[in-house]
Amino acid sequence: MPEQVPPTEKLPPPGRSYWGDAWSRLARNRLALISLWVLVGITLFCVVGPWLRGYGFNDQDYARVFADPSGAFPFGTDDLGRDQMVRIMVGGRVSLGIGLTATAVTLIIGVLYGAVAGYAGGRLGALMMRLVDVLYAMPFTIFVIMLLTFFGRNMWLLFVAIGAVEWLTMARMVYGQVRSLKERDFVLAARMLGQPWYRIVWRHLLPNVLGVIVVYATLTVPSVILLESFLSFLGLGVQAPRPSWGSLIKFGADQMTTSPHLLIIPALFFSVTLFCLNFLGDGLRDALDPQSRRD
Amino acid sequence: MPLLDVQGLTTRFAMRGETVHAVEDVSFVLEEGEVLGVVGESGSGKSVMASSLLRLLPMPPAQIAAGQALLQTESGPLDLLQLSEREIRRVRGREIGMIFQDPMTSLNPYLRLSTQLTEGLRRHYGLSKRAAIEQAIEALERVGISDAAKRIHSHPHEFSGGMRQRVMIAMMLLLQPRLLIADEPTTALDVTVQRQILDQLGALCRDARTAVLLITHDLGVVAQRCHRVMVMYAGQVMEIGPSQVICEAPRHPYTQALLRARPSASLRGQPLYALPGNPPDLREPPVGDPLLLRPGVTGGDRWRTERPPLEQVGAGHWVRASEAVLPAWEEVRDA
Amino acid sequence: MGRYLLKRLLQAVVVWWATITIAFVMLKLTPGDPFSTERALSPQVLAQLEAHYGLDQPAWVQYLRYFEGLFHGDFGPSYTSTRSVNEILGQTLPVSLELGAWALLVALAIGLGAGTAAALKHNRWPDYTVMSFAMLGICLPTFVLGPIFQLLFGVQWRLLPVSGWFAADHRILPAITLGLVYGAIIARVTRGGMLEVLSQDFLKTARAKGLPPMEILLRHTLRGGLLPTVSYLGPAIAGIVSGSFVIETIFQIPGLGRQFVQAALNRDLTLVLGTVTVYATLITLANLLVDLAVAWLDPRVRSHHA
Amino acid sequence: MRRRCRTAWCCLCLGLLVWLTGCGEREAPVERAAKEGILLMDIGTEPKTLDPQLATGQPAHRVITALFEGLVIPHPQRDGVVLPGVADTWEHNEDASVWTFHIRENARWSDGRSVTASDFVRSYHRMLTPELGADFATMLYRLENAEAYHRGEIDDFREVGVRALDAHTLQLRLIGPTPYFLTMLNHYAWYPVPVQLIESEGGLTDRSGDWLQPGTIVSNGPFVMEEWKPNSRIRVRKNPNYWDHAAVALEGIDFMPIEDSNTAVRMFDGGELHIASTVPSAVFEQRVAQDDPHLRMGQQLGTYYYLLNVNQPPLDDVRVRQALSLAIDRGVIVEQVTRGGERPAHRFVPDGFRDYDYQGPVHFDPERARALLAEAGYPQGQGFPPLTLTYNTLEGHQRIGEAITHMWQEQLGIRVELQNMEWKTFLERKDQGDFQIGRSGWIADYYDPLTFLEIMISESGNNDSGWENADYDAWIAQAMREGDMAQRNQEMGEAESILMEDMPLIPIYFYSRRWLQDERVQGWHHKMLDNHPYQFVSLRTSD
Amino acid sequence: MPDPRLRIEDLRVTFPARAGRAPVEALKGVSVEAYPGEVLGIVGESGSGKSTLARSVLHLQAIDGGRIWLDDTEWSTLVPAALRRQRHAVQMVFQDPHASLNPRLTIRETLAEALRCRPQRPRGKAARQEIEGWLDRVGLPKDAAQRYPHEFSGGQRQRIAIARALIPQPQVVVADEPVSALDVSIQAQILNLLESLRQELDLTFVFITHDLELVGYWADRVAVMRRGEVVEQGDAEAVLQRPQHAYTQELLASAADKRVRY
Repeated sequence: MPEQVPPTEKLPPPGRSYWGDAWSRLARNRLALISLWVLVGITLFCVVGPWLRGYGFNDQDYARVFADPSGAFPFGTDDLGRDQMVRIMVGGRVSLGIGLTATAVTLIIGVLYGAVAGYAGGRLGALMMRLVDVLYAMPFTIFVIMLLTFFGRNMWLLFVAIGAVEWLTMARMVYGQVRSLKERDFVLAARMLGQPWYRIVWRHLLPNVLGVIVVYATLTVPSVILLESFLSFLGLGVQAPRPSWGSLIKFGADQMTTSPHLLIIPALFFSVTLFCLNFLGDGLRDALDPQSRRD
Repeated sequence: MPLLDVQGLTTRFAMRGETVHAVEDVSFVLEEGEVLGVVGESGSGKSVMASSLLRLLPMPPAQIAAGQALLQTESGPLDLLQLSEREIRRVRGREIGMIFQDPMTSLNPYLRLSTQLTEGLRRHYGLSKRAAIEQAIEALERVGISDAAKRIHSHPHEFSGGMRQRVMIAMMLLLQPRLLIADEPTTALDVTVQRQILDQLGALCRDARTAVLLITHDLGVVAQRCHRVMVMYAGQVMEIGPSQVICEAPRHPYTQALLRARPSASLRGQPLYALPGNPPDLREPPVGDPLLLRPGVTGGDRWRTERPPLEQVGAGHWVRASEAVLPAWEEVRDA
Repeated sequence: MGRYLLKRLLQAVVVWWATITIAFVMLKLTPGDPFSTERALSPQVLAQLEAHYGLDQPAWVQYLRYFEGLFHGDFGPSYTSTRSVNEILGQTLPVSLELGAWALLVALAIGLGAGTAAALKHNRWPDYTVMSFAMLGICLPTFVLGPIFQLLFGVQWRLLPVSGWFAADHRILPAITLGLVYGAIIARVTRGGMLEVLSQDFLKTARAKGLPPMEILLRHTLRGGLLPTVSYLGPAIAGIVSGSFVIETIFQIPGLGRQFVQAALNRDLTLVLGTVTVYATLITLANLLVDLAVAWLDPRVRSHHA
Repeated sequence: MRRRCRTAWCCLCLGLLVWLTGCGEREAPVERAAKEGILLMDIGTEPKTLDPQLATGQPAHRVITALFEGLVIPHPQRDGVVLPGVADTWEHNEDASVWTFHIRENARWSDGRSVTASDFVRSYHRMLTPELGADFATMLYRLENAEAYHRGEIDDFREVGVRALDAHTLQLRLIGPTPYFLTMLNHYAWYPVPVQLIESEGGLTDRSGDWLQPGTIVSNGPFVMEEWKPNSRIRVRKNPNYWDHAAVALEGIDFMPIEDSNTAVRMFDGGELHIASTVPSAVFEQRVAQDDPHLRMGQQLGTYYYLLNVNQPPLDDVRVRQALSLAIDRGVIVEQVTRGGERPAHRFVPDGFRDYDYQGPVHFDPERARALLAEAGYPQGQGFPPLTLTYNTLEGHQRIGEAITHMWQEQLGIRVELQNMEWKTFLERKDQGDFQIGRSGWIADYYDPLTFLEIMISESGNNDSGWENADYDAWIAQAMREGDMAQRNQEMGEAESILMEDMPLIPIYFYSRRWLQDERVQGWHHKMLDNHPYQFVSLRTSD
Repeated sequence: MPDPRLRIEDLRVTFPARAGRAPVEALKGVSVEAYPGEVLGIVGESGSGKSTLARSVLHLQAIDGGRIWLDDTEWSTLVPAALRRQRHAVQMVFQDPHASLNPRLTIRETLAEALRCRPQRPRGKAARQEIEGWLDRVGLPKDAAQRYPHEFSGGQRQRIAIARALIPQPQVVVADEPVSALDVSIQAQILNLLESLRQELDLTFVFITHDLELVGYWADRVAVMRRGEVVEQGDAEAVLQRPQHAYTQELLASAADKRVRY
């Protein structure tokens, strides 16, 4: 690597904020950019699609069960003659919705907990992280299953349950980051200027862990979607007749030998989304990495 | 025949469509047992130049665009820049050793010193583990580490920075190279330790008649320990010559500016001479005299579009032609 | 070291207690009882059954009694099976552990190889290929992958048994299916760890000594590069062991995961508590082992614990 | 280094190829087993116990009939017909309320001991001991005073209508005329158990089932247990002490609990099962289309229905209940949704009981449904309060629910929400009457319509609808004591017509049975109750 | 001699034991004072406690013993409310210009934060002008305000950090190795800037460094620290010309061979 190349005497034209820079780095990562656009496309497809497509997700017609993909039904129909396309759209809404909401829950709990523990430091911080350690050893998949088995399929419960599983890693990560940031000179400088603790957390610590948070969030969304699909396998997913990608894939897997498109198409949507989220996450990590800021 | 003869070394980095001209047309020779200081500010290309010689740069993005570097070995001269990967590996350590700036990161934290010290010996000289360890212990003692027989089995984190740099020196000298490249070996260390390390390095190399390429940003280090000095700026050689001469009568305006910027007790109460501005951006390398890009520098229009040549001004003393006039001291004090 | 182990043991006890208590409370709050079936039981019979298992006692008495039994190593009788919980765990746990071990082996083989290769060829085609396959492994749920493997290897080509858990060849498909997912993740983690180490200065030192690439890789890079992978093994083992029941269902493996799901569905309190305890123990143990492994690999951590 | 890598890859691929082709020649397990005379079959789920007196469900049934034998055995081919089992002859009094069985001299337990009449007496004593908590104790309520004893109302077991007249003569006194009694005896609740052994292995009322372990268990059927690996395999081998062991063709049976029916089919296709006991509908359709010679199907004595909670408005209005029923196009359900050869239900009791030919009034009539709903005050479904259809978690139930709620929406304009509930929760809710419409199903325990009709009487624990009808109860009570079969069928028909008129449950379809059977299997026929005496089954090898 | 502006008496700081390690006494009773308008140089190698001393003065590090006086105020025992009012009086310039600025805040935001620290803080346009005035004063263009730290070189960032430290109008500025991360020519720029600001604003500097040349050049008085103790202190010229303590002599000897006369 070359030694750091100092900027020229004249400053480059302003307007390239930190985020602007991050964006331009992201824009240079072709894979991440394509992923981003594909994700936007899929999201639009799922959110807007159902209104444009002339079928409801539960419109049954027994004259057209198990239709192969065709002009009228590009993705075919299922066993009740429902348009698979609109079901994939609605399933996408559910899966992406769960992914985003549960991730949001994760973020809120994990970031707050981690940041507070990290900033408090000392005994309190250590104690808070010890609790996380303890929870880490809990068989949480098991608890999620128990929760859903016992208290029924409540969407909110699902979010909370999944969020409760995922927030631990988030909290650990934010804790570690905040701990090291706290010792950074600019945080000391803020303290020197008499900034109250919440302003320091809000203005100095959180924005600087944001990169890590964003990256982890893009990786949490797929794992949440996977967990939902996994629960769908156990019949503990979202409430029928509302589909989710997980339940569509599960249904498709059972029809694998007879109507493969019922498995392949939703699995494709699912995989492509997960692929894109992962690539986007990787891209964001590179784009937001302060180290790559140097070149 | 000089031990090392470098001609027209040019190294570039291709980064995302931009090319960084890190080292441009650097030439110098190095005799056996000679200590050559390479001085320059950060970004002047001195470290890249050194790493280019051992081909330690990641390629891509780095590429050695031109030049040759002839090293005298027992089996005749070798062009370091043309050797195959396998051949250069035989040169590394065995013929040319290298010490890096930060002793905290240049030792592998996961391995015992015994492993790290002996692996080179075993590879290049085919020693048995036991023999290698004996030699390593001896080398550690030579660089001033007491109780070496016991401490050779510890891990790097159990040593202070100065101690680690000693270990690095021992590790490289064990292989008995003809040339040692020391890339800012003491920058990260405390003053008192700096002196000990440099003294030790000097003594060891003198004894073994090892040539040393000492890279530093500190002209003070150079003055007393190097036979000759090479001053680099913007990837190019500005001045090269006997260190005594350069430190007392620098010819190039940049060398002069560097020396005048140094604070010292004798300058107490007076403002320092601070060359305004920053070094040039090597993504757009200066076509002419790079010094002309600094604000306040006047004159030198002759070398505005053409790279000035190196001219001999004394015995072994070469200076890059420059007609740049540094800004007056009064202009600089309030920069 | 001793103090450290003691601390971890204490932590494990807290985990056990908390896990059991949470599970106990959850089960007590849930509707449904272990004895109900589609065919209604007469109230007398039900009362008899409850008295037999001590379910007529107040919940806190049951709670204390459970711990009393646990103290003597007795997980109690299963409510819905003729076998005791100890017996069930004794039969299913080794199966799950074996499956987990094979899967972990597969995961490590795939993950370490692919991750290292990808890191060494960073941003070149082997990197992209390997990582794309790894992503595919992550994206395909096991309940899709499993049946596909069964169809291909069991039905189409008849190379391997479709399911069951009898001979050695019964281990192959489930281990691969379960291992692939984690192999994919391990590949990513390994790649990340290796890339991190590959940028370290001490590798420059090693190269400056004239060591060949293979030696540098094996001696200098792997140890540090694998640290994140080893750390990930804790969650991975936990995931493999507690998340294996999809595989166990698809491949008809008499393991703990299936037993647990059945027990939860059947409201078999003692069996649920037993499995949950075992899981908590396994995860705690896995985390401990991983921590020890990290300490063994990283001398800095080691001296910190000492 | 690159070159070395490539070489390594080539070697690996080559090795893999060699191994794969090498394995390709492996003998299919079905073939190997057939040579050894071992039947490989799946039984669905793992039986919780194999104790005939505690077991419930089809999986346990399949294994128990291999291990134990009752007084009579079912006919291998014909439903409702029995053959001599432990008893070689029997007679009953005029009104069929007292039966005397003569136990064959050579009936033996697997430990060589004779099977005696007192084994039965003590077995039934155990069954009826309240502390045991036997699910199917009610099956024995046919015996005089059995119910009173089981409820703890009397203490002396000698008052119960079972007596060993001598070592080989068993007398059973019943609560009333029971001409169909022999078919009831096919149920494993009536099987003898090795009481002595049970007593020594933990006591009579011990549910732990220690005595069932291989090596300990003693049984009297054609096979004995060799291995029981929970959730994996139950292996039985020919019982040399079985009285008719010479006639038993099979050397043994491997029962495999395979929960996932798709897996079972794949195992069958992979040559690992002789019989895959269920076929998922998707696969069924495909196999029908392919004309798969292995596919077998037939009727099953079971009904899929929706139970209505008549205490919940608007379901308290019989017109609403009728309307809901009339709006369901059952033809569509069986043809498009279940697609497994099921038949639309026209009444509660499934077709298939001999001589019971009451024609149910259940059918599809959306016009009339709409009219009834309007009559009830909800024209076009206006003002109809939202209802919830609760089903237990299972893909199939969900599909049917989706289809039927859609029909109600289409035909009646009413909205019914689906609610997926986990099995035990669902049972508890149903038991407490905390539901509106609940998915249900019932499968015959014995070959008589009563097995269905008796669950809807007022005092039945299985009647969760809250529906009570004195006339219905009276007809059923009469049928229970009726000695004349024709008369009896008439009475049951009367009862069922009341049930269908009041509609506390909406029958949807009658179950069917689909299975895959290897061509090597001989003597395995369709039985509506799915009771197959294994001594008539044999395996043919391909050569 | 006037009364000292900053007086540190017997300052003690001990870091608690970490797992398996003994507690570290970072400061073992340090007493120094800085007089108004002077530069107090604190020299020592890494681990000598000089940074801990700086942090203690800034209330960034809890102290275990001793007192710190700022003029007549007992600075070390101020209650939070009082501290908030007076905090502006002591400010600091950090060593690493890359770490001392929040990468996510514009220069204006960073400097505005410093402005809030003043007892009477200007708002709106006045604040804007104040910030731009300061940018000019430290030699940066006006449009630097809307930029982010990563757009500046090390020297420029250090100028921003100096502006941040001076905006609150402090009486004492602690400069912890303010130039050691910079190249020689940039070092000179920053030193000149610090000196001109000191003269202009009559500041008291606590100048922490390991470089004796720098101390000799700039400090009026010197305290030499070693392992948490002050081994020698006094007038800069006196200490550097006639060092009494062996450690000071060793330091001087190490520095001597770096001296170049030109």
